[in-house]
Amino acid sequence: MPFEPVILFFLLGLCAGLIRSDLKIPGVLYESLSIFLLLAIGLKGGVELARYPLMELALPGLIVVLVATLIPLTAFPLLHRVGRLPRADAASIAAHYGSVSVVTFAVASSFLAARGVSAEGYMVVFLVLLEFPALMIGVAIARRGSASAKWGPLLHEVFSGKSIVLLLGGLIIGWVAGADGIKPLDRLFFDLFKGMLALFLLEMGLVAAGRLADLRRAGPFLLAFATVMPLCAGLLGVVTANFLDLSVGGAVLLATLYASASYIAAPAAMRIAVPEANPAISIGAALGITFPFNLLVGIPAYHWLAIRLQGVI
Amino acid sequence: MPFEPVILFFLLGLCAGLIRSDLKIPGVLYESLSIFLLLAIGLKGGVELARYPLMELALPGLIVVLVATLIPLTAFPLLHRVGRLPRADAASIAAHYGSVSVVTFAVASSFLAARGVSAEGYMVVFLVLLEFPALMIGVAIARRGSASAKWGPLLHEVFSGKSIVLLLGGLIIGWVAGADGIKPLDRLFFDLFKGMLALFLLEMGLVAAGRLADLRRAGPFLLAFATVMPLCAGLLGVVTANFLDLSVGGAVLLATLYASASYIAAPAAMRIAVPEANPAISIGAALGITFPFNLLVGIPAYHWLAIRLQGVI
Amino acid sequence: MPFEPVILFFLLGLCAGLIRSDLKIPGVLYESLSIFLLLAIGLKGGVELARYPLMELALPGLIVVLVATLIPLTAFPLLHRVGRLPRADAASIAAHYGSVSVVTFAVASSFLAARGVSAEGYMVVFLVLLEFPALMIGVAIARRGSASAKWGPLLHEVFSGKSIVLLLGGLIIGWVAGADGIKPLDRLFFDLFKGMLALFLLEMGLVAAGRLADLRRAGPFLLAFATVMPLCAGLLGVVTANFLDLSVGGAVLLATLYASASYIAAPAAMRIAVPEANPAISIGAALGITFPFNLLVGIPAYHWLAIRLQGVI
Amino acid sequence: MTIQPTLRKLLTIVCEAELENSLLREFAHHGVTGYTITEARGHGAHGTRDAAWPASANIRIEVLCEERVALEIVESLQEKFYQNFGMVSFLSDVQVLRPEKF
Amino acid sequence: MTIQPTLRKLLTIVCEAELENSLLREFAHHGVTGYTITEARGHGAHGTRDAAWPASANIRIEVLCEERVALEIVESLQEKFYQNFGMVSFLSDVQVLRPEKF
Amino acid sequence: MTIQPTLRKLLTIVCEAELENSLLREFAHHGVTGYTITEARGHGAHGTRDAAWPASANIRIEVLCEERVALEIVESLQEKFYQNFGMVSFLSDVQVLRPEKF
Ligand SMILES: Nc1ncnc2c1ncn2[C@@H]1O[C@H](COP(=O)(O)O)[C@@H](O)[C@H]1O
Ligand SMILES: Nc1ncnc2c1ncn2[C@@H]1O[C@H](COP(=O)(O)O)[C@@H](O)[C@H]1O
Ligand SMILES: Nc1ncnc2c1ncn2[C@@H]1O[C@H](COP(=O)(O)O)[C@@H](O)[C@H]1O
Ligand code: NA
Ligand code: NA
Ligand code: NA
Repeated sequence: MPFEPVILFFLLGLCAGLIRSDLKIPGVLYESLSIFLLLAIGLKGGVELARYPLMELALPGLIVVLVATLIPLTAFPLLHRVGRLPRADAASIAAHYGSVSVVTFAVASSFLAARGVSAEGYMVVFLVLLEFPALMIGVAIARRGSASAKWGPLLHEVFSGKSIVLLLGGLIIGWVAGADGIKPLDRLFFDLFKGMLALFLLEMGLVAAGRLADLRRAGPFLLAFATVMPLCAGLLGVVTANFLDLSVGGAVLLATLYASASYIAAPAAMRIAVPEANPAISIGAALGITFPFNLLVGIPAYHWLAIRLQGVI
Repeated sequence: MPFEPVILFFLLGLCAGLIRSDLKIPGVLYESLSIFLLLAIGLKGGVELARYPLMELALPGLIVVLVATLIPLTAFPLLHRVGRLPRADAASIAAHYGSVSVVTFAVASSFLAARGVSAEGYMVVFLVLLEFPALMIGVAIARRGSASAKWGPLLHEVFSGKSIVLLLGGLIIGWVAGADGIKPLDRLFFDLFKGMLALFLLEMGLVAAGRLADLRRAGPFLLAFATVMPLCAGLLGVVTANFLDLSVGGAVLLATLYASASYIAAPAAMRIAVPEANPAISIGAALGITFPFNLLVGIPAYHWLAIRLQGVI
Repeated sequence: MPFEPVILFFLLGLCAGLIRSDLKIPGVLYESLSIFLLLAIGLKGGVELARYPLMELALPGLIVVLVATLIPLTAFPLLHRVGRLPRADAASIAAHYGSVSVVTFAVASSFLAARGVSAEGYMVVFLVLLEFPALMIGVAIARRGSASAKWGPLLHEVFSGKSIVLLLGGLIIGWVAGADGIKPLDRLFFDLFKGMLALFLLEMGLVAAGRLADLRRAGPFLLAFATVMPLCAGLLGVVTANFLDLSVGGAVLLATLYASASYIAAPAAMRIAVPEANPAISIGAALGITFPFNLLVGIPAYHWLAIRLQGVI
Repeated sequence: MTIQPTLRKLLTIVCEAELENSLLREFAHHGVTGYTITEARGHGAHGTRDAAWPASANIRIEVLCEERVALEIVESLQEKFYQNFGMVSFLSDVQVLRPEKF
Repeated sequence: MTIQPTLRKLLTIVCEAELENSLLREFAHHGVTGYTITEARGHGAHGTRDAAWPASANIRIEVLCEERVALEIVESLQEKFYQNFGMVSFLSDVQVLRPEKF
Repeated sequence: MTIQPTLRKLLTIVCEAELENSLLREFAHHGVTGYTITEARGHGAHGTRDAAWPASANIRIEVLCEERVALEIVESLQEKFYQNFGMVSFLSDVQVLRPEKF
């Protein structure tokens, strides 16, 4: 198959939502699954990380983050000037696309594993690093000129947010305990990972189905943005990965991080920090279009790109 | 042991309920477990199905469904005329017994697996097919003579119902992805299946305990019906299976499908379509008597019957 | 590592709570995990128990329970006279410390398993036996002199309480089904046990973080009590284990049972039976201090003690 | 004080969870602009409903609306559901800020 | 308009989840015919109760009944529980259709 | 009858779950002594909020307080949140036993 079987669960959820099935995933199950996935990704990354000298990651990490800031900084003027979206909405969407989607990352990892393509274990560190800078940029843009910016609560909101705490916590536990210490937990966190991802995607499909209606109001510009932006960001990711001498697998994962749009951390942070932005638009684009687009088209495309461009730069 | 160990969990739940323990399975856990079980059964069936040419199932499927209609069509006059139950109640109970219990089916599969008896993989297709015709029949009987029948919403209710969506969705995903594609999900959906079934049975025991009180009002006729009906339907299932040249395992599963009474899809559908039927009676009989009866007596009996009657027809 | 990696999850939860992260474990997940853990511990014990002649456990069981009564009977005067706590509070805390913490027991078992130290399989029976006598003693002390004691509801509350029903139910199922009958359930109940324990500890960390504030009001006496009491009780456990000729592993587990303070059964029972006791104090001490103390210091200490004192008595 | 609360009716309905869709259709039919639902359990003439599984779960629905609409809905509920379903409903007076919204 | 709403009292109690059984006994004792429970969390004189685990969960119970019964229950609650438990209760006037039911 | 219920206001707010912390800060600022929260879903001018995931969950908050405080809070909510957030609030009269508590 050109795409991962877990994606079929997303499509099942989407269909169930569209035919207005009475299938409902309890909100608590959604929360439990997202706790599981974030923790498991962190743990896995932490175990891998133990193999690398941490210091050597500092420079690549900085580069990955700096390059990533191009995404919201390009997306904002595009959305605001060309797309004529209000400043707040444009800034909020830019923040969503600048941040990352943990589940898209997980699907890309599965995609690689199924094809036997290995990737640098420390990509999870980049996942953690990329989560928040774009949120800061989005808020800064949205508030430009207004004196009322309160950064303290926002910084706290982001750094103490569920996704950072679980990813980073998992990372540290994995790193401290090491592969041996984690071994008794493998049965839950690693063996069941893909099945849990499938259940989560089923739920995401149901949620996405409910978001499609919002998109009709969004207009064709946003639809174009939500598919072209990831492709460009994915290309940027592959190029950056080549510059950093990452493997093909690493390039696919970095491309996916750049290309994906956050819908766990970003919606929560933007809702409070930029309240005048309409969440239906940003979530509709990120979850209704870009998420399935990356699953079905993006990841295979980044893989194709990564193979083509390998060694070019 | 003559019965499956998982049944002990049902008994534990039943005891806990009867001694009024403060043990409560959260409703959300119930829903999560039922999503898991329905999906897992569908997936397993889908993987098995990939081995058979689909077309060859059309005729047996039709026969299995047609024979199954005898169950509600016999049950209704029995309940209405002999048992003197009001039309709506008799029709609703007939629908419950004509439809199938997914969990009873799962226990029967476990029962066979523990004895090394194999069964045709496509039995899950019959499970899906048998779920709804009886519900239609029940509604048709209940509404006979009344002009107010609105079939549209009912059909939608049934076909977009949670259990059909998950069973059928799982079936299709399993069929499309195949054994290899599903492999990374085995750890969750197949390896944990029996444990999850045990937890679900614990919960069913608690729920059933709460239903026993309703039964006192139901009277001796319903008690007799709830034990004799499954035995007759089970016999019908074994005979039909022989006619279709199914294996002993297949005969046990078909007997279980015929003999079991639905308590997931049927209660929801009947409540809306035949509101004047008292759900305490139908659920009390299906869940309070027939479900444990099948677990403890029925399944071993159908197995015995299937061995005896093998090759007779 | 000197302690079990699962403890890192407790620390993660504690940190998340202290930095006021928005990470929240849904209450339903807490309940589901505790159902799982109690049942799994019971099942494991039941399977082990099948290897021993039950009658031989009667005398050691009696001794273990009788010696254990020393804990609340010593703790009460200490708390009431020396610590100057009101009678109700002193009695309630004594009951908490006389009873046992199932999760601490589970962590101690993990600790032993990771070090390849084996223990008598029937320790779970002692776990069940030790759960409630202290609760009775606590209530008896609290109510001394008052005529209003209603023992019926309390006894029902304790014996039909969730933790007893699940532990005992699991024990019986494991015993009846035996290792072979339980085998298909191993994948859920045994393989995932440690991972589930890790998730539960994450939640306990979050809960404990919220309890630390209560402790400030409690004063230095209670802080000292909550660390010295477990050490003394642990020593008592090791000595009793030696007297009963238990292995080193058995001694560690018995020490842990004596040293740990209940926060599942005891809070619920005390709240109703001794309503005038302030739950913030007893739970704060048991969960805020003694629980982490046992995880980090106690269990390794009891292990050290058990090795030192082996064969001394 | 710049604000002037206006009186509206709060209609609260407690009923079997399975009725949710039927009630939402009912609301739409009466031109209701919003509602709030919480999960509930309880006890009444139809026995104890402990929400342990879908068939025994209740929901509690609140609708802020004009008295006339509230009474119309209640009348319609009484006619369609009171006989066959576990259901209780009651009205109370509440003050709102944006009367045009309800 | 064919319906004639009658006045009844709605008694709402918010308290520690552990009190559920005690309160149900109380209701039975006062001849209450029904109640509705939702899970809740909150804050009050007894600190924050965030429902993260059973010991910190609240419930919110509603009882529709006659004023006399409501007052009797409240009085009894005050006597038995107010001192030692986190508990708040309040009464409001509501209109019901089937006054004989409550 | 030994008890003398006193009138207080019950302020009920239904809003997006993400506002919880902001509202609690608001309450603290107005000197509120307690509140009760239940999880909710619903529908209104901001569309359907079905609580399937955090971004579409509502909460329902109740605050018992004096009329003056309730009006102050409502005014402050209107100013800060009504424009950008899904939010509905209403006031009702309730009787409490311990007026000094609220
Ligand atoms: N007197 C009452 N006070 C509060 N809620 C009630 C009352 N009676 C019934 N209910 C609720 O309404 C549901 C249906 O009531 P019933 O139709 O009487 O079975 C019950 O399950 C309760 O949740
Ligand atoms: N002023 C208030 N308004 C609304 N709910 C309250 C109020 N005070 C207390 N509560 C609720 O009642 C519970 C017990 O209150 P307390 O006894 O004051 O701790 C709290 O956990 C809250 O859920
Ligand atoms: N008329 C209404 N009656 C009851 N609840 C409402 C009403 N309108 C809105 N709500 C609730 O308030 C939330 C926010 O409302 P809105 O700002 O209109 O989207 C909705 O999601 C509903 O839960
Ligand atoms: Na991105
Ligand atoms: Na059947
Ligand atoms: Na102890």
